[in-house]
Amino acid sequence: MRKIQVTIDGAEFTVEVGDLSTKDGFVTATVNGVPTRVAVSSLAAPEAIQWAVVDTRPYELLIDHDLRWTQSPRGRHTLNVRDMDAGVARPASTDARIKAPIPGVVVRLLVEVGQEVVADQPVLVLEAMKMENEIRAARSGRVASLNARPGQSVKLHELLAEIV
Amino acid sequence: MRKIQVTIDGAEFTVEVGDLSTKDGFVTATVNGVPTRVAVSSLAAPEAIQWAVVDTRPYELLIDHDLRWTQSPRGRHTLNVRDMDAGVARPASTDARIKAPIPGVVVRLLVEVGQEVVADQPVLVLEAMKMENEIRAARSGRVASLNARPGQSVKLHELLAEIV
Amino acid sequence: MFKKVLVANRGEIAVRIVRACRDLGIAAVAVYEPDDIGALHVRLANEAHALSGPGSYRNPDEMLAVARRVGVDAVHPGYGLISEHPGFVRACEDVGVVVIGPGSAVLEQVRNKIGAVAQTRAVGIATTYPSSRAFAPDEGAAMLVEAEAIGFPLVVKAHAGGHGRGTHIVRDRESLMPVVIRSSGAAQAFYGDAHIYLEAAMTASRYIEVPVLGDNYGTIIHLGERDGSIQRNTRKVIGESPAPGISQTQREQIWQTALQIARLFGIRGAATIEFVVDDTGQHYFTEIKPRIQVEHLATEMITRIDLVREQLRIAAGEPLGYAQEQVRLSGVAMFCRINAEDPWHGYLPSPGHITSFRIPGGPNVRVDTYAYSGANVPVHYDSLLAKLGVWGATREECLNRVHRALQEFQISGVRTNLGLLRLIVNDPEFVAGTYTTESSQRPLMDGPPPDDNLGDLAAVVALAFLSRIQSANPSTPPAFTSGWYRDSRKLPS
Amino acid sequence: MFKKVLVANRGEIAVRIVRACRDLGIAAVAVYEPDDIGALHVRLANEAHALSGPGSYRNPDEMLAVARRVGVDAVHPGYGLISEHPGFVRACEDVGVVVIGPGSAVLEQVRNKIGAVAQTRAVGIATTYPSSRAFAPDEGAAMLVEAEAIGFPLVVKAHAGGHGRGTHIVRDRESLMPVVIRSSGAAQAFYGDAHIYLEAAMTASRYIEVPVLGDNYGTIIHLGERDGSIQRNTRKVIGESPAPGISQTQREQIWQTALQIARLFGIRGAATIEFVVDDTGQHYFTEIKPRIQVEHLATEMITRIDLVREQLRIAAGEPLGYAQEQVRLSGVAMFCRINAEDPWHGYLPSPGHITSFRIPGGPNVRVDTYAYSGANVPVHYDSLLAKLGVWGATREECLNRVHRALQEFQISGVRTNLGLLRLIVNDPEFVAGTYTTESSQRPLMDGPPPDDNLGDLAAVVALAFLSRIQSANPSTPPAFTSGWYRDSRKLPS
Repeated sequence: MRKIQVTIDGAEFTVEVGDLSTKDGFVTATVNGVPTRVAVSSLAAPEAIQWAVVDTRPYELLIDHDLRWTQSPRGRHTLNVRDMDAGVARPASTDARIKAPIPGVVVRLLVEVGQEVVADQPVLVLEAMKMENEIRAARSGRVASLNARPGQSVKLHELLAEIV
Repeated sequence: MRKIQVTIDGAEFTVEVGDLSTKDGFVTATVNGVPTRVAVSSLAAPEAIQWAVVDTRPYELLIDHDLRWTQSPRGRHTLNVRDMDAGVARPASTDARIKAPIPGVVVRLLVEVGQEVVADQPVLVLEAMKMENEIRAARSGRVASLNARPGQSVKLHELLAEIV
Repeated sequence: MFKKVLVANRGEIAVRIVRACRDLGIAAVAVYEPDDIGALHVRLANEAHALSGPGSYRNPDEMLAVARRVGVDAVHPGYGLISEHPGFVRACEDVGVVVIGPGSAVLEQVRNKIGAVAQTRAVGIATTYPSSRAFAPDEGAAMLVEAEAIGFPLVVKAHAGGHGRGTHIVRDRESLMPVVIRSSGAAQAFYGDAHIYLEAAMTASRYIEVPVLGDNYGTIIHLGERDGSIQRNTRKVIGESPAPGISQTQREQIWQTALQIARLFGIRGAATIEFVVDDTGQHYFTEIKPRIQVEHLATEMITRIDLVREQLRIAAGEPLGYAQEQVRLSGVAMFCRINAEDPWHGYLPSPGHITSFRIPGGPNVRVDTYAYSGANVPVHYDSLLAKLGVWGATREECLNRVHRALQEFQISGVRTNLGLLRLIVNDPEFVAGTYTTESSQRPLMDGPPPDDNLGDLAAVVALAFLSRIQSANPSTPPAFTSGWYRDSRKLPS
Repeated sequence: MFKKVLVANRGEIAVRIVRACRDLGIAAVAVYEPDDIGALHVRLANEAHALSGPGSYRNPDEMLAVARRVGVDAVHPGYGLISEHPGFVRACEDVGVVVIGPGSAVLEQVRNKIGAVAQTRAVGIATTYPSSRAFAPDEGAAMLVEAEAIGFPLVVKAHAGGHGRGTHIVRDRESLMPVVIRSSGAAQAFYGDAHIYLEAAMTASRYIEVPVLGDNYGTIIHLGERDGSIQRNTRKVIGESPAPGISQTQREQIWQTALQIARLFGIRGAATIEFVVDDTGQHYFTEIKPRIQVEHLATEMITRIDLVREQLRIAAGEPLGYAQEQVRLSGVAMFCRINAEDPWHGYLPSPGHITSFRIPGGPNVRVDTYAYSGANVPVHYDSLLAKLGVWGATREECLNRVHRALQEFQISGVRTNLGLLRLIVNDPEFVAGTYTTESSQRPLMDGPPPDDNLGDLAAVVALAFLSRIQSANPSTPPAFTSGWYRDSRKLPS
């Protein structure tokens, strides 16, 4: 029995999950004390189209790799998940590294090494798909390194800067 | 330079293939003495949708795993391929084993062990997808083994019989 | 209007009904056998209930139990499975659940093909000329008497099925019994009923069918006519509306006959009145199909009427709301059945995992399907993967577009009949619209497709050969490496 | 009719044009930058020619060279890229290659927005009231003089773009220059041209646009009107035809004005005449878009006219062949743009590999796209993935269906705006049809979707959490694990 805390759009749920390998494919999950039977497609694949049947209610969902959000056919929800026994949580605490979220060309640097920045401050501008995209700091701190020059092409997930 | 003989619907072609890893992705293939430039998707995956551009002519194709046939958007062609240097050929010479082409239930056996059969003779009837399907011998010979009983469920590619 | 409808089917028709319900704001309730839990009709429904196990889709008792437990207003059984099970319809009627279909009384009338023909002929409508009753295969003496009365040549037909399966011509007295044995065996295998009947042979030139809609207030309209003459492996894989080979006068006469027959049987909802047209242009009633059909796709495209929606509205007691004059038959539509089967290996069905599935798009192209990239084609059910519908302002436009759409349609992972469909729409008789029922007998699959550049294909195949030798992987399943597959036969549904 | 047409574009519009060519029996010639060789428009074409490298789709000289070398009769440039490059059109005309579009003379007239408005006002048609000319950002003194003449409040607009980008209101003399600097910078970034112009402010209530078709023989018809008032991130992501918020009298007046303007400019082929309607219901001409548009999908569905086909026919010198009275505007159609972008992260574009792509089907749903499961969304080009069109006999039917279609549309591997579109069609103002240009300013993305059962989602997410911890794989790319992305801006096309 695992006990997971799931916060969806600010609403908190405690989910107790029983045996994962049942004969009929349905897992028992008790949500805030109410038991439900849940059948799901393979949920391990991040951001594939997933289906689930909860009791008699069918769903299709996209679930973010880092469990930051889930998208149902009706809309989108923000998530926060914590294993109440093991202490593991998703999304993980904010990373100090700023990586290229898409491949592109660095247009402008907006900070210098050593400069103090606050969370949400623009750090550089990346051009991709006919758009100029401002890349911002996810947390406050000091710019420890800047690994990109204007005009430089960067690959997906390439390290652009570090904030310490 | 590899020299391959390809027979399509009875028409023979000698194809000389040059360097496979070119800068621009186009490979030079000389067909019956006429050079063409060929770009293709990854052809290693059998029976996936493949694209090719030969000179300026685009194609989409399904190519059978065993190179017995190819299906273009216009129709279907039978194939026979032979490496003129190495002597490797596809399709490989007819197999002695009869395997289940689809999963299903064996309905009737039409031959007995030890019986002589001719190519194309029905060997058993397999029920699948609401159809009774006659499975026939691919070559003439003697039934060396029969690995299925009426009423038995068989899996895809399960060995049903051997003809020696 | 209904609040909640049980969709008592699976596959593309279940998806089609779920869509029609949602487009009307009705909650759609799906059912699934355990293997089918991830299927599209379940994913798209508002509510989904598990059935007990394999075979449950065909179990009228279990379906009725779900309908009562869930508390639906109505059940839509689609086609096949339990859609024409008189016991199911009657049991639903007894407990006040509406079955979207003709009602048990009409259903029993139209399912008796000999009776329906006799009833129709009695009011002066030309029909085919069947024996007075159906026969079990051991009633040889009685059959001979009827055969002499009908005269030779005659046709032996399965009593339970549609035209096609189990149908054989008999030219003389001596051949009768051997043909009966063959037909009867096929009928038992296809429809689970060995009864056959006899019918006077006629030089059937075309099969023409007229879809009709009738409400509870006496309005009955037709929706043009379709040609269903082209069959392969005894199935209609392609058809069109309007029928290309008949004159406007013939067309209007057939419509009028169809309306007369629909009124005679008191048709409610959607049904199709079927005819054969002989080589002199005369039409003869054969039977009534009282259900939604794959072929209705073409009718929906020339009328822009959503026929599943109309079924739901009529069953809910709404008046049709429009008259014959308000139905606009516009342009030309063709439909194709895309089956998971291999026409080059005796139509062997092809279950499996769909690795890619790219459907055609653009104007006036429609695809109804339960399949998608990554979907499974289960081994237990019918091979119908998808219906393709194409519309054009003229037949030429429609033809060009159906060519294009079939070329764009690409499926891998399972075998399909797309290659055969491409050959049919390239066939000169099909292009000219001069085909008859005889055309389906001609082989299409012998010659190579005319406009492929074989030298180019040789180059591509040589590269495939080299790359597969290099990446040879013994774990790749050696599908179809041996054995030949012929004479697939349909089992009772 | 043409024998061979060069499709001088990529993505969904190239696929759309290839389809229209094939439906007419015209050979379609595709071009591709090296990265795009496996793209759908190449696969579906009859012939394909490589361009020299990245950026070639925008290179008019290279495109003309291909057209001449291949020997095409005509070039269809689609939208964007070189579709409104006057130099390209003139160069093609000089060598006798037909460009499917308005011709260089008309193109230059309509591209000059201030001139087009002045010319229209000169014949007595109400227009917006722009400054007499465009200004470079350093012409402060001249701008002030004009601003005083127009009066405050006024609007600063980019001279090169459509409405939206670079548009800002100025309430007094003092704010003029700061706003001009901002607008001008945006105009430079979006359209590659820093010129701006001034326009009298009006309480624009709706953007209404009228698609028209004109042939070479004096026939000009309209195809109803569309509403284009809903924008997100300064782009029209959804629209409908007919416009829901105007009376039949207004509608007919706007059509008549549009036809008058189309005749004034001598429109050939397909074009759209755009208006703003103020809160008193008066309409004012703003500009002409002389090309095929994504929005035309809705028009095609209410008229059943294939507009790319009509462009080809008209350019080939065929008469339109029908008059205004023969155009039937039937039912209601909505269109959606499906973009590869993340509305929850500042509309950051999302290139990548599409791992699954399941498009909606059923009656009266159409999807035009270059994408499929396994396709790549390249990083170099626009984020438009697909156009969705939905038709219904009534607005209510259309609304239900667009809901259903957006719920069925599932894409994974790249981020899309499907979630945003689902919120828009759930918005009470959209459902009621009472939206105005102001509606787009309201945030939609704050609250949770109303009808999800959060407890169920919690159960599913808990299971996802457990299965991902178990299958934790360090090689999984940690996409989006850090950094925030805001204020994406469109670059000149």
